[in-house]
Amino acid sequence: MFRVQNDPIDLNELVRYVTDAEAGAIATFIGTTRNNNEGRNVIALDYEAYPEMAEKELARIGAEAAQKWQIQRMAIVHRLGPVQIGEASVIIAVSSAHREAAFAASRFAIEEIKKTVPIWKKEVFEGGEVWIGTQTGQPLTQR
Amino acid sequence: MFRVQNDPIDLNELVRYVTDAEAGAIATFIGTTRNNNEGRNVIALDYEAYPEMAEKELARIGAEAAQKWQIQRMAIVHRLGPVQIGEASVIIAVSSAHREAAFAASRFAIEEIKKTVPIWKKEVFEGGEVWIGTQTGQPLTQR
Amino acid sequence: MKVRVKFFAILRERAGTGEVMQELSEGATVNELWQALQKAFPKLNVPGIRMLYAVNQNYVGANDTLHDGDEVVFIPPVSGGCPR
Amino acid sequence: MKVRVKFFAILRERAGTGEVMQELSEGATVNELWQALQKAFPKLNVPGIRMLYAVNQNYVGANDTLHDGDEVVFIPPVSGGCPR
Repeated sequence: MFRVQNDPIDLNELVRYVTDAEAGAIATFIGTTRNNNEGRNVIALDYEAYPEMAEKELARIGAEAAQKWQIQRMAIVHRLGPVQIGEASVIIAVSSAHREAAFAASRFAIEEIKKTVPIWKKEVFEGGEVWIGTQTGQPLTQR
Repeated sequence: MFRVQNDPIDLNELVRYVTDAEAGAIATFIGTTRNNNEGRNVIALDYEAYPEMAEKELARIGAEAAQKWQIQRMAIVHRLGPVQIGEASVIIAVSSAHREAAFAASRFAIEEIKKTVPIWKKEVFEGGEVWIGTQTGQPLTQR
Repeated sequence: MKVRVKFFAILRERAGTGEVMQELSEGATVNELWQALQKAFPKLNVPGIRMLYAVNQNYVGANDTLHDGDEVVFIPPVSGGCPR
Repeated sequence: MKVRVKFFAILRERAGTGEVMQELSEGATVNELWQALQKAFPKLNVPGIRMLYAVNQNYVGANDTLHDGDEVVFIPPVSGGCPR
């Protein structure tokens, strides 16, 4: 299950998906909108994707994780559009027979997502907004 | 939230508990009953605790994690009694501003649980049952 | 030949559109397409930006040649996942 | 003096009871209690078992002295959490 969507992500759906009789461990990672970033009061994060390629890259991460570690099942769902404080922008769930693999694969997945998956986030903060990662000194887009 | 209980563990309850406006990351770990162990076909795991001390030790693990890493909130709930294949015996949830701390603390917690928390598990398998950790050559208790 | 260019995030905002068809001479590279687009959309030039390139949803190099009907996306630094 | 001993898991099964009150002489240690219990419950002796000791829900050493009213638990290898 490798998907981007506008609806809130359902943690239970992912955990059910990776639940497996052969698994002794499930690791999940939930990325959430934090109310502050680099000294700014954050109001929300707004995610945009190149959706077809984003899902393809998420699946590629899953395939690579399955090659590196003995995992049973994996799911990654990323949310698009505005994500309010405390809400989930991404959830990763991995099951494995032994816990080592689930931990390693979920860690690997979030690091990879931040490197190669064509998803961008605009931070909406008190006083402006900025596309994260493209700052060059000053925020590029002021309200 | 550091608790042992006979009822099934509600993942959502733990995640809600650790959700925090200051957190950008939540890591969870779910230990589940696997259908096999060391070549045996497992039917269920049956957990027993010294409950007052188990909860005290779980809280101690939480306090130690909070000293080691910058975490926001932590919850550990361990189930007692029979836990069927695919069901959760323990769930750990940790939130933190930055993901590093949540990953490290959840990993630390499961390793510590296996070392110091007075909870024992009897494996019920096809052909017998055995208290895990006390095997000395042969399973000690045959049905 | 013609390629389809999609813009996302900061590039979409700066181009003022999410998609454009661009006429190119045979054998043009990704980099040549980018030069052409910068003439058509001067605001696309974000100083100091590190960019990746995708053709038909696969990452490619700046000097790869394009073909008629390709879907090309210029990918500014990605930032999905969670806060730092 | 008297101490309360609780048995769990394999020791509960082997003792055939979850709890027992044990009379001890003043200044007796955890280890001396264990010797006394093994006389009362011969099946408690699990060959090769590594044991920890808790008094009033804190881990203690085998040579710590006990006091009247203490709650003592002999802790066989713990195995909570998840499968290996």
